Amino acid sequence: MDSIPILSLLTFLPLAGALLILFIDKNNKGLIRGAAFTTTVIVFLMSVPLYFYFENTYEMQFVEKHEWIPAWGVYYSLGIDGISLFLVLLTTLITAICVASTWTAIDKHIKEFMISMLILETGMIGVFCALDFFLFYVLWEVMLIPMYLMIGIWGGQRRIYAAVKFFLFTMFGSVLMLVAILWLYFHLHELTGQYSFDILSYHGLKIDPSAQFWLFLAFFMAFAIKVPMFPFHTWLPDAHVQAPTAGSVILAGILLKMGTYGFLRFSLPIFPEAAADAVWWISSLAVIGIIYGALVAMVQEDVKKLVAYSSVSHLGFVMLGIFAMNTQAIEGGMLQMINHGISTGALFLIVGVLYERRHTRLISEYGGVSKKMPIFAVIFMIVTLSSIGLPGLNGFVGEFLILLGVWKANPLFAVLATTGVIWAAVYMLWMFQRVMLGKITNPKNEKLTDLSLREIAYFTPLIVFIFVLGVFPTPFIKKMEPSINHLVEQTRTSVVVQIENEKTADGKMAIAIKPPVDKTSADDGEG
Amino acid sequence: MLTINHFLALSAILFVIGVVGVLTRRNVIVIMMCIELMLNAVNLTFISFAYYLGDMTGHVFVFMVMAVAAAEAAVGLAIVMALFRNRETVDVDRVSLLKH
Amino acid sequence: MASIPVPDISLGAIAPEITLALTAVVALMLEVFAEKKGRDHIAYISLVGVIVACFITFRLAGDPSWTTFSGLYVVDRFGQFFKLICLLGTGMTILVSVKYNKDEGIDNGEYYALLLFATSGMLFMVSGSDMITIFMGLEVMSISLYALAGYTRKRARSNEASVKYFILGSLSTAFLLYGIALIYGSTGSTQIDIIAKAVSSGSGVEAVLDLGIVMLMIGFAFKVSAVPFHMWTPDVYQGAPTPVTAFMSAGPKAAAFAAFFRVFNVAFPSLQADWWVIIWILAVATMTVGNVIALLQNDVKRMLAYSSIAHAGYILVGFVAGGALGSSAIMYYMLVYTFMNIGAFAIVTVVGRKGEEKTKFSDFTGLGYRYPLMAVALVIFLFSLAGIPPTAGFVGKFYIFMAALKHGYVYLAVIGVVNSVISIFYYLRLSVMMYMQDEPGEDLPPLVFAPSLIAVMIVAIYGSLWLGIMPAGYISFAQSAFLAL
Amino acid sequence: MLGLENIWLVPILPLIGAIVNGLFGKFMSKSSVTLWAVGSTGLSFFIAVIAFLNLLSLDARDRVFEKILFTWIQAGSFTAQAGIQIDPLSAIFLLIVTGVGFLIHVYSIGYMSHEEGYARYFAYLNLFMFSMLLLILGNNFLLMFIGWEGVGLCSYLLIGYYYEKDSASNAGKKAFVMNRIGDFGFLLAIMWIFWTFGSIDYTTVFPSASQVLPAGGFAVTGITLLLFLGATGKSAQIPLYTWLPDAMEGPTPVSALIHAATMVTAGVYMVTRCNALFNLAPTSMIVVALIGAATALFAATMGLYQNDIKRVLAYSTVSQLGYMFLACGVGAYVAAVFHVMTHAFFKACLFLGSGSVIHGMSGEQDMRQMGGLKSKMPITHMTMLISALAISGIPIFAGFFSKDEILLSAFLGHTKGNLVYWILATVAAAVTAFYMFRLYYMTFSGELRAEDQHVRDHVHESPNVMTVPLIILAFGAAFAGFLGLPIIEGGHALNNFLGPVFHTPGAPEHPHASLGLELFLMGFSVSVAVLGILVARHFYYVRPEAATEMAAKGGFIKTVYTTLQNKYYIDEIYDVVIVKPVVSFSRSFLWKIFDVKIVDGFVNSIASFVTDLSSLLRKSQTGMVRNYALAMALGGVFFVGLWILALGN
Amino acid sequence: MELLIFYMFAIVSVAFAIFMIVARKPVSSAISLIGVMFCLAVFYVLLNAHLIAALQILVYAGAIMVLFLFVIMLLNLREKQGAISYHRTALQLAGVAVFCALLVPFMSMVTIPGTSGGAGVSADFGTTAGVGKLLYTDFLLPFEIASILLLAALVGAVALTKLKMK
Repeated sequence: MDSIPILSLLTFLPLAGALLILFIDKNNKGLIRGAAFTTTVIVFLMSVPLYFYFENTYEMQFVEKHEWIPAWGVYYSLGIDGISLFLVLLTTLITAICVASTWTAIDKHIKEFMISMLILETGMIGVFCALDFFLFYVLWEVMLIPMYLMIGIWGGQRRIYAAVKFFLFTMFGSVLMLVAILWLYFHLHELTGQYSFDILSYHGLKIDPSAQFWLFLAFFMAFAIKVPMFPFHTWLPDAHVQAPTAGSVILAGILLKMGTYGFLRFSLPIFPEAAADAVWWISSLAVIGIIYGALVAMVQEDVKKLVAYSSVSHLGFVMLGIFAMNTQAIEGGMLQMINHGISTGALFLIVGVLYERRHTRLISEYGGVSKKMPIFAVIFMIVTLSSIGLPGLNGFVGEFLILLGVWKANPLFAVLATTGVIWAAVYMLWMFQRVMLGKITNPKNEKLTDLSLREIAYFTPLIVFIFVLGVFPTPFIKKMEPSINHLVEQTRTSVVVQIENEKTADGKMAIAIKPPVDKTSADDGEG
Repeated sequence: MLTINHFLALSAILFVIGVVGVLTRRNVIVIMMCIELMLNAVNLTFISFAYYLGDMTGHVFVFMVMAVAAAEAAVGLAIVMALFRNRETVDVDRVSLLKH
Repeated sequence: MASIPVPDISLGAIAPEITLALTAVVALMLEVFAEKKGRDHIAYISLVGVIVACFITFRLAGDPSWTTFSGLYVVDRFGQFFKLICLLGTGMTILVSVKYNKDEGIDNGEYYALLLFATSGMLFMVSGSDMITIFMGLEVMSISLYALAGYTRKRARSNEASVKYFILGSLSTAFLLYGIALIYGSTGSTQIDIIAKAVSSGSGVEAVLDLGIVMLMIGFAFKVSAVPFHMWTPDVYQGAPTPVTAFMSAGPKAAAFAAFFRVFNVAFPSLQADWWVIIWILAVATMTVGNVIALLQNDVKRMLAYSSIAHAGYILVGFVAGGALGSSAIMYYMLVYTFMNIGAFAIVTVVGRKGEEKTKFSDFTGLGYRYPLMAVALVIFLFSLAGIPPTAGFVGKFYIFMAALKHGYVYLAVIGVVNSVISIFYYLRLSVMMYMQDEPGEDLPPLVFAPSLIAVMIVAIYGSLWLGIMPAGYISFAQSAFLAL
Repeated sequence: MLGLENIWLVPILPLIGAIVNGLFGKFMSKSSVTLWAVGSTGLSFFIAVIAFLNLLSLDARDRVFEKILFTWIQAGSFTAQAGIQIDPLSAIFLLIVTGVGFLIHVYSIGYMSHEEGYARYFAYLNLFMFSMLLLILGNNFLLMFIGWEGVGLCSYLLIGYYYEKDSASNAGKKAFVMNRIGDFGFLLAIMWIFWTFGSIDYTTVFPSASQVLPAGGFAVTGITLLLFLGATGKSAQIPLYTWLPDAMEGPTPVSALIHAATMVTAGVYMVTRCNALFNLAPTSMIVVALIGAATALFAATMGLYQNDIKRVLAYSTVSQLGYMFLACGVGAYVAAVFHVMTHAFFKACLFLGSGSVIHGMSGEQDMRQMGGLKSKMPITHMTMLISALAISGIPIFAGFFSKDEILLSAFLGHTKGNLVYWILATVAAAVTAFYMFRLYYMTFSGELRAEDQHVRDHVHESPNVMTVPLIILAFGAAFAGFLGLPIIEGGHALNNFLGPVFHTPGAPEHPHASLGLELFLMGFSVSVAVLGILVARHFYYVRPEAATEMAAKGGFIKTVYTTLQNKYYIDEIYDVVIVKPVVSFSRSFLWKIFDVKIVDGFVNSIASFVTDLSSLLRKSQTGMVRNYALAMALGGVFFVGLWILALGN
Repeated sequence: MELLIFYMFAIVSVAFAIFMIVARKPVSSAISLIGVMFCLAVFYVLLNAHLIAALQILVYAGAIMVLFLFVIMLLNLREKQGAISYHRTALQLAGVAVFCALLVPFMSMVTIPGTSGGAGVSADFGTTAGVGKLLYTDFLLPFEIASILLLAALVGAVALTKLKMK
């Protein structure tokens, strides 16, 4: 396995597919779709062995490193650990499903669409694998382009506004991060005498706390916008609503995870003190996001917007978990990322199914759909339940672990966040009721047809994962645990040092995290 | 006692007059003449510096400026001719198709 | 009769300039004998001249640097790199011009001769190590450009462009010259390394020297179109024939930056602590004003003009940063900028059709599907201009901001990146037009892609894309060629 | 082979049934659906009985069996096993659930035979069995929570079974959300328990509770109150009870199984299961007892004037659940479990009986349309009569024993205010007797009042498949009480069996009363019940018009009447005080103002600021060359000035 | 004596210059400019720049200004009818005053150490021989560039004024 550059293959195979499609005649729609689908499926199949060959350590694995811009110390270096492993797998899975879902939904400019999709996949996989800041940043922004095109070309009425807003908004955050990266780059040189963009060499770097604050803020802007955290979420409903189904799925399923991934990969290990100082603020925002997202979702009239706001709520959980900074919460956060990818992805696909049939997303246009689409109703129900965190399905495990960890960090946040469980039930079930239940009142719904085999086929893997992750989450957690423990340790040791320093300095504690004194948390460190 | 400052002050005044002319006149040809005046003022500066420094680079420079001035006058007047043929005017304020 | 000492001359050093001048003369002569039709060969012969000049320049780009013509001319890698950029710009412009000029009826030798003269002026300017060389080079370049801007003389806009360019250009020349005069007066020389010695030893006359430096800066700022000396740019860029605009936005700007950078870093390094503030202000104002005004433009050429102002601002950021990294960043950026900007203008000439009737944003509606490859090319150029990876524009910006941060200009870098976000909006607007708007109803005759245009687009795509994906070689070249002080 | 080792089969079998019917039910014949559904439940019941016998055969102290199947969640120090635990408490519940569940499955064959979603129904029902059994058999809190939410889900699905009816889907949603509010507490309690004990396994938590948590401390009170919040949701106690009456929108067997016999008692199971914790928290005990007693009376009064036969039973269920919590609150856990058991029999029987009536009346649920069914549906009539007597607490019937034990415990209880609870509960007993017999008389005596001729013609007794379960349940309702004969010392079989489970540190002493007091209290409660029955007989049998006359008189009586009929307007109050404000706050402030105007508006205003700036700056580009020159000159002056003034070296 | 000449011609040249920018007719402006140029030639003589003084008359006054006059005549230009705008003149004078106030003080700060009065200039300073020698040795390069410049200007001027566009 080591001899094969598997990560490069995964990253660039979609690009190769895109090039291939470039040479297919644009009227040969079947071939285009087939080529795209085959590519994504091959990529998915190739990514599956990663899971099995992945060893349970926190070390980066499947590492590849080649010189790229030696003058700057830029390397083309890829590798995955327990944190990125699942995001890569999620990406390959969701993309394949997305391609399958666009079979009939996208009927104009198919060639362009598929090329965008494949380029997007390259970007996404690359972002999760990149171990070099430069490479990371390049891919991080590369993804914006196909996503922008997807929203802007194949989107709804206000697609241009949404696409441009999406692009500018996310770009704004990332450029500040760019400045921070460059600052760090020279700071690394000052500290160690070497010029390097290697991400891992920044982990545990002792950066002056006052500088950390600004750097953390810059990274925070990039990631918080991507996540999106509460006050930075405004691009999301627009982008989601206007994007075509596959775009929304990718956006919700994967792109949002890049923000949370960023926090795990960069913000916590590089700026542990600043992160610790920010815990209260970020957790508050996350909690507000959870409740706010849910309440606003509840009153939406557009299904897609509802799901979009629900993402704000769900991602609030992830953020809360990450900033609880203990093993359970971060693992929960990771699981929640995967779960959100699957369930919200599935929800968007569901909305897509409806939209494809009725060309409206207004909840009031529907009602009683169950009668006409029983199989669809079952799938919808399962996904809904997964989304509201029913135990036994995937949503629960993540949410529970997050809340568990948060309780330890700060019970008040845990209590407030747990109300999210209630709100989720309210808005999801209300939506389900208004769309699916009751009598058919709108005659247009009389003609609805149930899912086709193809549609069932692409929902199936998602449903399977909804159950598998709900019932057997441990194998997944085990793979990520070493990395997360390592991360927690990294964060904690520097924070402990800082606390001691502050104690000696002015004799007061300014940190929201407790040092590892009690038995359970000591266990956490060792995993 | 005649000092370099006299010459420099004079050339500064002439330069300023040239600038003001450029800013206030609307006739392209007059504007061009104002620019010539500015170049002349600069020449005076060069020559005075050259004299007081005892260095002839200034003279060479003035020589070149004259060449430049001639070239500019040639091209500039050609442009004015073309403008006049197109627009029947040499009023720069009326040459404002391109804006914002 | 006093014997005249044999001057210190190395014609080899100015071989590229000589080549260009000779080629220009050849072009003029060919014009006399050329047929009414089938006169593309003038363009291609000019191109050959440019390529030969390129080769010579490339061969000259060795270490260490040396001076000739009694210290008026310097051969160093910094200069050679910028010369290559200028030549690249000229070469691409020639290719862009072929078809355009035929449509416009201006496909004559004078045009190419003027291009080549302008280029040779740039090369002198870039390599000048004396104010007088720089000034003369600048004037050769400017005078040719005044003529070129008004080359389609029947067209009112072209005419207006040249009038404006001429008046303001001459004004700026006067300022520049006054600056040189004052510097000369206060240091006793026009040679920049001697000036440097005088300045650093403090023997100069300070007040007048300062005034001279500012005047000089105004002159250069005008040429690189830095705010508030930028106002000619949009009007001239919009009015001039599109290939000329493309030309003006690349080579002359690069040459002006090279001279600007060289003069300030060689002659006044000891005053850097003072003048960086002015450049800083210029950089911030230039980026911001350029980008902000570009937002609401409706004409693509004019938008690109404002964008070029903004890009001058980014380059000024590299200028402020200075040092090896700053200078190599400017070099790399200029190189990339030449590719992407001329590429974009090349497409504007295609879409603009005969007589440049279609350079409005709305004229790009739906092109993404009717001419997919061309649209993709334009999108690449635009994204590159916007600085989005994996294009070369990104690496260029990265380089620039890297230089800024290396020297601690954090705010400048932040302002820069925020500006680049603003800029994305108007670049995106064009892509929105091409891909996201419904196609217009009216039937227009199909666009014509001459082979020369395709060639230039390929070159530009190569530059805008490959320099972003695999920039290592160019970066190490640029870094080895930074201005040795 | 079928020993305790294989106890995991008990929940798994219905799950298999659920999966098979859920996935393939649409394509299978009705009989094979039935076979899978009922067969799996029956088998599960069979294994449960054997397991129970196995458990009985063990020594009283060793009656705890635990089996770990696999590790469900492991994250850092947190571990949640998927493990099965059976002890006397769960064994009792196991039998009730599988037994009653099996009977109701059988009954459903008949009741649901004409329904469209037959397979769907059984899939849900089997899934419910699975969840409920998981709830009971899980060896840790999180597993209980899965079952807990699982049953909530099934309840939701089954209430909304007739999803085309808006009222049904509303009721389902209401049930789910109300339950979720309770679950919120439960979930927090689990976290609190974990970070206190470092584990969520029963076998770790309960034995060490008294050492880890100081009695009456903040932590244990908090944990137990949160747990009880969970219980109020699931078991429909004040203030989260309103979903249960609405839940009657579901098919009647569902009401019998889920909303009477099993799921709603999950709260009781949880509280009794956590007795080790509750015992340490006297404050929580008071809360439990008070809420229980209050609910018992409050719900009973709401049942007084309902006309829907199932709603009466629903309020009665809420009320009876109140009794159970009262028992828990005064520490009489055995009595609580005893009442769960007897209640399972008589309430399931009553529901199924009402189902039979509804079935016979072609779906009519309004008691004002019924009457005189005694002769037309004799078996139903008999079984319902027995159950009504049982619920009213008439001696020898099961309800008498269990309810009496609760009343006695309340009277003697150590908890503060026990007499208040006793009074509340006794009054509730009288009310219960009244409304049950109101139901009985309105349904079975007198003349058939149905207006629809079609209904009148088709009144018929239900098929055997429905009546046999009724008879079995009625048998239980009649005689199950003898398991807990209070008078004969040592004859309280249930007490002996469950004893070890509740002998945890801090458990209250079992109250001892003199035989005389016991007999007096017994007599008192019986006479109160008889009084209730007699009043009901007067108004609804002897003089049926009296009730309507009284109501028609107006004034205070009328007010009381309408208030009761409208259930004290609690739903409306919730709607006005909570639901509507939250929705309109979310819609008109959070979304339309905060999100759109402020958050989004801020971003958009930045954009429009930049474009405004753009159009302003554009104006500077006048096209006038002299202006440009002026700008250059002024720029020059500015920079010269800057250099001289600010930078001058 | 020199000072007197300087002041005399300085006043005259400034007066011509001002008249150039206020004059209503382009021809008057041109004539005024020629006047300024003659005055400058005098200063050049004062400053030992004999070659430049000669060129000033020949090239500037003789060639360039004639070109200007020629174009003015050719185009038969006149400014808008009417008297001199006193408003504009006032503005112009004010502008001149303001800018002079800004600029001229700098010039009084200049001190050339050791060479005040240009005492130490060599014999061929400013002579044709002196300047010519420089031009053909040290400053050969700009001299050559000037040839390109003039050719370029020529070509440019021709290109812009050729009557026909193909």
